[in-house]
Amino acid sequence: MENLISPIILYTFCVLGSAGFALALPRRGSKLVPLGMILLGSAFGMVAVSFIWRADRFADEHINGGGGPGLFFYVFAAIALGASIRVITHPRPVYSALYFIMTIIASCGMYVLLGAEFVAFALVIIYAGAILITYLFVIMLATQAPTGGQEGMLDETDAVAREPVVGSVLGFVLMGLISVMMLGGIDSVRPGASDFEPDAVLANLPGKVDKVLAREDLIAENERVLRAEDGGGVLDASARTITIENTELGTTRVIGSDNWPDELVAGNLDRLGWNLLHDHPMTIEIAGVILLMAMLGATVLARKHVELEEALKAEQAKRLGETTLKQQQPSGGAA
Amino acid sequence: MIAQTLSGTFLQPTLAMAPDVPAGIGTGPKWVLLIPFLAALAACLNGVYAAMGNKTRLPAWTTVALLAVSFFATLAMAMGFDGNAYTVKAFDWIQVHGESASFIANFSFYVDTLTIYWMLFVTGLATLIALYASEYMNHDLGVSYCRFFAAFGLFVFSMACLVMGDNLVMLYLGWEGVGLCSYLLIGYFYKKPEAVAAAKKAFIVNRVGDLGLALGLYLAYVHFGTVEYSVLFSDEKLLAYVEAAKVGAFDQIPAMAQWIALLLMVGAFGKSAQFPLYVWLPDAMEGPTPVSALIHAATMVTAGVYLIARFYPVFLISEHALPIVAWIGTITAFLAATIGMAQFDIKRIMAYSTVSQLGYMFAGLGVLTPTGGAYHVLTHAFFKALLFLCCGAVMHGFAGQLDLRKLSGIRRVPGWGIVSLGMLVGCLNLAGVPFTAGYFSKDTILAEAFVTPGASMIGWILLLTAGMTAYYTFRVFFRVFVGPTHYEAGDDHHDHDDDHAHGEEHHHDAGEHGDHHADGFHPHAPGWAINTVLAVLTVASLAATGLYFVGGSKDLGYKTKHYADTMVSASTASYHSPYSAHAFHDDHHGDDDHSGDHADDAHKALAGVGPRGAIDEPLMLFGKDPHKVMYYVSGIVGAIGIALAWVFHYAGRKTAGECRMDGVARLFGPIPRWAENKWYVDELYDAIIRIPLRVASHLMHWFDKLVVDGLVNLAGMMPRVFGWFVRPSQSGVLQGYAAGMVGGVAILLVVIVLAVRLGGGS
Amino acid sequence: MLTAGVSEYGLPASVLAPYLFVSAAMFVIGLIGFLTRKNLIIMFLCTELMFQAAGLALIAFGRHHLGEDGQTFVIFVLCVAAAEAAMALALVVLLFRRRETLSAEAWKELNG
Amino acid sequence: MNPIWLILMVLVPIAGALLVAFGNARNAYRDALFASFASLVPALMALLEFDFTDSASFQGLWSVGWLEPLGLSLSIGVDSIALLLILLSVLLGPICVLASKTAITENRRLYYSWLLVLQAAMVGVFASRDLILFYICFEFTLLPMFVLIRMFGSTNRVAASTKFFLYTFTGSLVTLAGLVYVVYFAAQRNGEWSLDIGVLTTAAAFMSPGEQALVLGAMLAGFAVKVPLFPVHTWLPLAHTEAPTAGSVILAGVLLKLGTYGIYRFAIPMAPVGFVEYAPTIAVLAVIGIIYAGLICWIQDDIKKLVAYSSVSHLGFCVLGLTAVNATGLSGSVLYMLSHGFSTGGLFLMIGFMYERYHTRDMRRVGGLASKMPVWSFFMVFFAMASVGLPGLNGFPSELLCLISAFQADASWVAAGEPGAAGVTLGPWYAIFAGTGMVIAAMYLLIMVGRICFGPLTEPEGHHAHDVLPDDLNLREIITLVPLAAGCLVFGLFPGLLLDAIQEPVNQTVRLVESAQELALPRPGAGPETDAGVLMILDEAGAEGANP
Repeated sequence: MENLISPIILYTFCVLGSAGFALALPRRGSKLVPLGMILLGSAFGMVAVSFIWRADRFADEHINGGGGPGLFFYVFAAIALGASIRVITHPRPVYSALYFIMTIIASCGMYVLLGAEFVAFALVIIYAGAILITYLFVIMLATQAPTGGQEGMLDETDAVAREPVVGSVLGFVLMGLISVMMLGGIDSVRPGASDFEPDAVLANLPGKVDKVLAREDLIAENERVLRAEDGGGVLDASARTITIENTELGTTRVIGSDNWPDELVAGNLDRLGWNLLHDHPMTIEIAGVILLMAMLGATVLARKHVELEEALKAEQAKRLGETTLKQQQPSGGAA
Repeated sequence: MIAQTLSGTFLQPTLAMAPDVPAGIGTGPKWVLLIPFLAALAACLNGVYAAMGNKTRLPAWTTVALLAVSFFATLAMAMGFDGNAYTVKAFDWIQVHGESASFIANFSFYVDTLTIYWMLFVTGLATLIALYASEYMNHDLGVSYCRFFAAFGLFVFSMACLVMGDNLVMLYLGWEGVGLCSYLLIGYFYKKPEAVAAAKKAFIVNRVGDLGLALGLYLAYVHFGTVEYSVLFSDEKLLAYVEAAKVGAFDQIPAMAQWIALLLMVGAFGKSAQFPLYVWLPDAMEGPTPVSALIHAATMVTAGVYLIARFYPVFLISEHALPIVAWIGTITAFLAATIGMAQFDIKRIMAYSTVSQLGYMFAGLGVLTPTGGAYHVLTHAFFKALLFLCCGAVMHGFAGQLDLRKLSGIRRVPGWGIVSLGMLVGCLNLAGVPFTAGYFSKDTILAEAFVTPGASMIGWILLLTAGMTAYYTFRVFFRVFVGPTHYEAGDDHHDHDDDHAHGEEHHHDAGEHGDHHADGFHPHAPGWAINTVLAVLTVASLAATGLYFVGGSKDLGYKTKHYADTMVSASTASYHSPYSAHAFHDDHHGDDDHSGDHADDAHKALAGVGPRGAIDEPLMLFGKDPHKVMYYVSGIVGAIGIALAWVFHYAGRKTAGECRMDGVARLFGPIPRWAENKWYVDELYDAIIRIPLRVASHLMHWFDKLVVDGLVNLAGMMPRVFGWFVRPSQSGVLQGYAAGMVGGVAILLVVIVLAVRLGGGS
Repeated sequence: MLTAGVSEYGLPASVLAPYLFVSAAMFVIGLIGFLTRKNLIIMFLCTELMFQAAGLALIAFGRHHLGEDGQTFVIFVLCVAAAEAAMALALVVLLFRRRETLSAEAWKELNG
Repeated sequence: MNPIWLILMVLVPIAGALLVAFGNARNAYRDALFASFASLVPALMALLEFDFTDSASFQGLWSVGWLEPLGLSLSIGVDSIALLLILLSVLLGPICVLASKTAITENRRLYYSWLLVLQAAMVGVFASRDLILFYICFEFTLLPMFVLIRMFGSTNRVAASTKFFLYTFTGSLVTLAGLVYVVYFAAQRNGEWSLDIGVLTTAAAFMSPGEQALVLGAMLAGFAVKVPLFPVHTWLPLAHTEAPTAGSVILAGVLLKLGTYGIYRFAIPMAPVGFVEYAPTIAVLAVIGIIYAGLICWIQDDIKKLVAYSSVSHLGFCVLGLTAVNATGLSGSVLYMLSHGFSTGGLFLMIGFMYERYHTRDMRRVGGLASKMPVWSFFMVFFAMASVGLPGLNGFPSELLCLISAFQADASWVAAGEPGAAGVTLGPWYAIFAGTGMVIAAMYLLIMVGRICFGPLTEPEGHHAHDVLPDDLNLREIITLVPLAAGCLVFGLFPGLLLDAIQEPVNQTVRLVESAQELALPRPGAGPETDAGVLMILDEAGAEGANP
């Protein structure tokens, strides 16, 4: 761990961070929010600097390569963390939701950096596009109309954080522990195997191979790529050979690595799709059930006729009475 | 499976079951099973009648008919008996076949002479008394009538199982069965609290005895490995013990074997109403009189005698059992006689005389004459049944009146001749007037008591008791059946409350009514059924005398004197007192020199502990053969008793309620009242057993509620108390819970980090 | 250095660590928000934030191991998040209609 | 025999329960009656197909794998003892439904469906050859019973049901710990996980005496509460008093037997040495229970509480027989398990019928019923006599055997090392003190009968005739009672029907205990061949239980 980040910096980060959040969280009439932001920024900046500084040294010591994660990472990380800080420190829920969209988009950037394009875009569509919009709707639905005379004044619920110091300290204690746990063992982790062959999954996708070969004219009408269930070497990704069968004659031929088309690569989507449907079919089933249940649950909850509580009824009746009175007064005056 | 077992029970031929029957004891004809099962059939049929709502006398006729067949079957069994005991198996009952030990108790019957002897009078009397009851219970036609005869049949069945059972468990079955029937029949008038209480008392006191019997059973099984008579009585171990006992070598007999008899004895005391378990029998007179006659006089109460007679070898091997039996019998006989002298309820007097006579039988068994005991059982069964039935007839005719102060001179009331005659014969027998059956059977016991070394004290007490018996017996006769005619009706036919015999105000009542008959009450004389039965029994009681002179036999290798002697001697109860044989036959004087050198003095304290093979002193009473002497002595004592009764209760008596005895009784101060109140034994039991137990029960109940359950509730409170402490943490604020969770995770992570650090360091 | 596309090796430790750190930080920010904000909607947003953090860690580790399992799990997490959002928001609307407030403290008496 | 019958005996009541639960409330009684009678059919088939010549081995074995690496499977099978207990449970089904027709007027669907579920669970307990299945069913019996008491009990039902549930459940958890230790031990010994009861039994005998004592203690914690043994019996009177009639019948008839069955099936074979060592202690508790509960019965005014305490007293005999660990005792004890339900169940039915008419169980307020309800009184006396242990009725043979066994199991007449040496646990004193229980039983039951049946008629003030039921029992009620009464009589006169059937398994258990004793305490001169023989016997005992 010491190779990546000094524990002292880590602990300092925790202290600064907790102090920053304690100050930055909303409370009535607080003037210290900017100071909290500054503290938080310095804390995260300190860690970032430490990472950048240590990254090259770390690379020298380890045969498995090294170096830092690159500039884009820092950009996206800064946006994501900054936005998420604002999610929780902004007193107005609508802004929180918007900042959350920002966090999502920045995270998606990191996903792309990590080669998970599909998930990244799915996240943008589902999260930023669908879920967060729902949130916004609900926020609008469920925000009490500010009562007269107090417009612009935030509701107590949003304006005041609940025990910010305890929460921040507790959070950063956990942060410290998680970091120690995660980074403590980082020296001993070994990245994925060197014999990793990303195109190996193509052997399971003969249809795609057929299509690509056909587009490149490497395959005739009556030919097809040999299926795995037919036995024999079908597609050898490491030797870059493809076995093709003539369906009419029953003969086979092999396309060598010279003729391997450039377009024939297994993308993220291919690999993810194979993994999802082949290795984790149960996951999909469960996810389906969960979503179905959620839909049913939401429907049931939404159908429920809400009985207002007595006190609230009285209050609403009073308010309603006032309004009608106001409306009636002019007409009464007219009469 | 059921089909298999059933076929194994009923359908398989007898021979196939041979492995269950030990060698040496054959199996008998299956029709012997009719004897008990016909009675059971009678019970079942009566149950069916009750369910059908029969309101005729059909139950009575059914019962009488079936019991008569049963009696004739018994007769046939007696006729066909060739001298060898046999068993008859009905079906497998309780069998456990362990790897090392088996427990076998079949529903099978054992027939030897003792069985036959007992069954003859049980079935015979049962038939007669059922006939009697058919008239006696007339007022209750309907379900109750059926109920009575169902219980009656069940009783005979149980009694047959008791007497004929081939094993101790069968005996126990019969033992409890007769107890149950006794319970049901005593409580026949179930609306009367006294009857219910008496029934309950009878069953519970009997159960105390049954516990002894049960434990004896277990011990017998554990020690001898069997409970079947056919195996037990031919067990080599037992035979060896008997031989050892005969020479007084009790130290060679394991204590456990000696305990069997002591435990069985407790059972016998309970069932035969011996001191200190006799208290239930007088109360049992709450039941209908036929029941009192059959169950509580003639048959069931002799079960204890049967038990001891049947297990005589087992009793012989116990150093203390027979002496205790003798003494308890003597004490009971005397005590019951004193109480009997002071009672006014004639049925109760008969009850106490039963207890007293049972005491005689036990004393007889104890002084080594099972023959005497058994013979007295037989004679007593006849004359006591007769006496009870006469009392019952009186009670039936006089609307439940039983107080001898309110009845007088019944003899002269039209239609009461047979009753009076029967009563006279019964009283003569009970009083032991010379040349009656009771006289001979009682003499046998008395004589044995005198000849048995160390038991002469018993003899004297019994002799005194004989005089007292004569007195109180004829007290009843002279007050009720002769003298000036006077009677008052009882208050209710059903409700013959014995309290009326006691209270002072009733004395007053009697005086008020004077000499005239109350309210134009007309007693109704007994009908043909009652009279027939009484006549038959009267004849039988007289005829029983004859049994003293017939039936002797020499088949057994020695001479038996009379029928009862033969029957007993040929059975497991076979034991001939060396003293008695000696005196009677007068031909072995040489043995007098036989010094009892292997008998230490302590053993001579009483016959039972004496060396039974040795004769230590001349068996003479006043220099004569004790049996012959006793003829005179007991005759004289009886005569004195009768004479006293004559003087105090007959001579010069003008009214029913007053006699000379009243004046005499006053001389004794409170003693007669104490005797009338049974020496307060019931109250004593209440004070030393029932009340402490009840207090203990209440204490335990509270202990259970407060301590045992209290501890449980305390344990149940613990979570609540704990909850009270931690409840504040459940504030309902969502973030509070989340904070708790985070804190928990943090602590967990700290632990893991530390563990990794420490683990990595090592 | 950009690490787009698939290389022969998995993500080295020195690259993995910053991602994990960002993931942890994002998680903790969500956590702090959950603990300190009273508005139910914000609290649910914070849980979404924590989901995101977990997703990031999963994908980073997946890249580290050169497998697709991480991404699969993220899709699963996405489903759960969507389900949770649907249910939670429905509940929030219901609760709001009853008490006219979004404060979590308004439901204290549900402490059982 | 075909395992389908066992499975059907579980499934038919469950199907019935579903039918009742989702059917029309008005038909609930009819449907439940139909289902309970329908489950008699597989019971009868099982009885007919069971091979009683080989009663010690488990028949109708059927197993379906489930998480096999952990040794988990669902396996069933019965020996004759389990089969007979199952038959008892199934037989009580229609009786309970019949008895509830007029007693339960509200929430019928709930009542009858839980009643049927309870029946299925009881069958499951006895039929399981797999520890997990056993334990699940064992605990699952609590739930229906809890509902029956909680929803359909009398005034104090909430406290009673809570206590019943928590008390027995807490005990059972400790039992689970003991059972799990046995599983762990067996896994260590055999090198693979197994939850098969036969396999566990074989392995458990090799535990050291110390371990066995601990396992025994853990098992007893649950089973003794179930029995219930003094001093953990206080839930029973409460539960019995508050439960509806059918609940009391099942509780007395089967649920209490789960405790003794557990001791017989698990505690004795799995901790034989420990059991023999601690048998005297357990027996002392049993004897105390016999006398103590009997005396408490004596002063009860609540007739149902009286019978409930009498159950505590009676089950003491059953445990006494078990602690003697010889053929006589175990036979007697198993016989007691089978026969006790008939007499005590009958008594509870009688009380229920009376309660329906008078709405009181207080003997100070109601009594002398013989003049108004002769048929009822007849049955009352009959069942009371059966309960007293009158020879010729069902209570007697078992009580006799239990007491004899206690007498028999004394060191003074079974020298160590001889056959039968396993059971040198008790002695005459146990039998003598337990025997006083017979006297006490006569005392309290006759007093009860005397008060409730005999004497002048007493009825509660303001009592008026029931609008549906006649004064005396109606035909339905008599039909309900007849099977129980017949059982009392038949098993009193022909206990051989049961004794023959259970002889082999009992002997095998005795053999197992003896072998384990030899294994733990090798006699001088016993060479390796003895040990080999012992192992053979143990393996044989286990193998017969093991699944093919």
